[in-house]
Amino acid sequence: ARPVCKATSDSKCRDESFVVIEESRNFECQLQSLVQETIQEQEQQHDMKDLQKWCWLNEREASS
Amino acid sequence: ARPVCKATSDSKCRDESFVVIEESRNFECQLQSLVQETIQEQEQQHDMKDLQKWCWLNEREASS
Amino acid sequence: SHIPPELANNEIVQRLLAENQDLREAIRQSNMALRDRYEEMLSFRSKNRQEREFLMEKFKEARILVERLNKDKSELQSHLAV
Amino acid sequence: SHIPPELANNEIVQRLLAENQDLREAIRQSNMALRDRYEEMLSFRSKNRQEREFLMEKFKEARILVERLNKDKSELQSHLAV
Repeated sequence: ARPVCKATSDSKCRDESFVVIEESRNFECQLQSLVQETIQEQEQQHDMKDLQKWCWLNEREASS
Repeated sequence: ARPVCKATSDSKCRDESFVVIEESRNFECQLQSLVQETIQEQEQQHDMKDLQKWCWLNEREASS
Repeated sequence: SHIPPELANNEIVQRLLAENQDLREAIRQSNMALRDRYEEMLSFRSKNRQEREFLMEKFKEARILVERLNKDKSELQSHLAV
Repeated sequence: SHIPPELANNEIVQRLLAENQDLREAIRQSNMALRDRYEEMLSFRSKNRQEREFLMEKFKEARILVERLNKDKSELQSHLAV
């Protein structure tokens, strides 16, 4: 892991804070877009429920 | 949002730090278990792929 | 424990306090992100379950229909063979 | 910019620095959690896609089979009707 910044050198700590804060934002955005993409793909599937696609399953009437 | 702790009262800031750090751990654990549960449920589905379950689809041989 | 004025006005102390503030704020952002993803995943998981149940139901129907059609066919075939 | 010794030994400054350290560490933990969930979701999403493609494939097969069985049946029925 990165060297823990020592109490005496203030600026190095400040840079380190800047770095972790930046990283935090990037990771947050990355996860957000991935989760939302996954949800959108699921929603596109929702047209699966529309009955028209499953009419062949009810062809029982037609064939009997 | 919670009042931003003022520079002069140090201990209130320290408590606030403690609170956000605690929350951070809770939210991390919460999301971790949910994502891992979702993945497990998906893996249980994997037995769907085993051919035995789909033999009725290949009954063509049997019936022709 | 209050920060005594001579310290409070010290530039370095001010900067440390400001940095603390930024770090706390960053954690709050991250906490909100974690909580929002949790909510999204909760609803995603329940929809995922519904979708699977729906599909398994449809497959069961398809299987029953195929088995019935196969039976009808063999009955017809046996009539023709007589 | 170094922290001058008289400040560095000051108890309040020490506490601020320690608090800074804790906050930074907390953000690092949270960053790792966010990154780990990202990796997990990446593999989850790709498996989810495969599962869907597999199921849609099976449904197509089922549909084709049902249509063929229906056709066979009506042909047999027409022979019997003659």
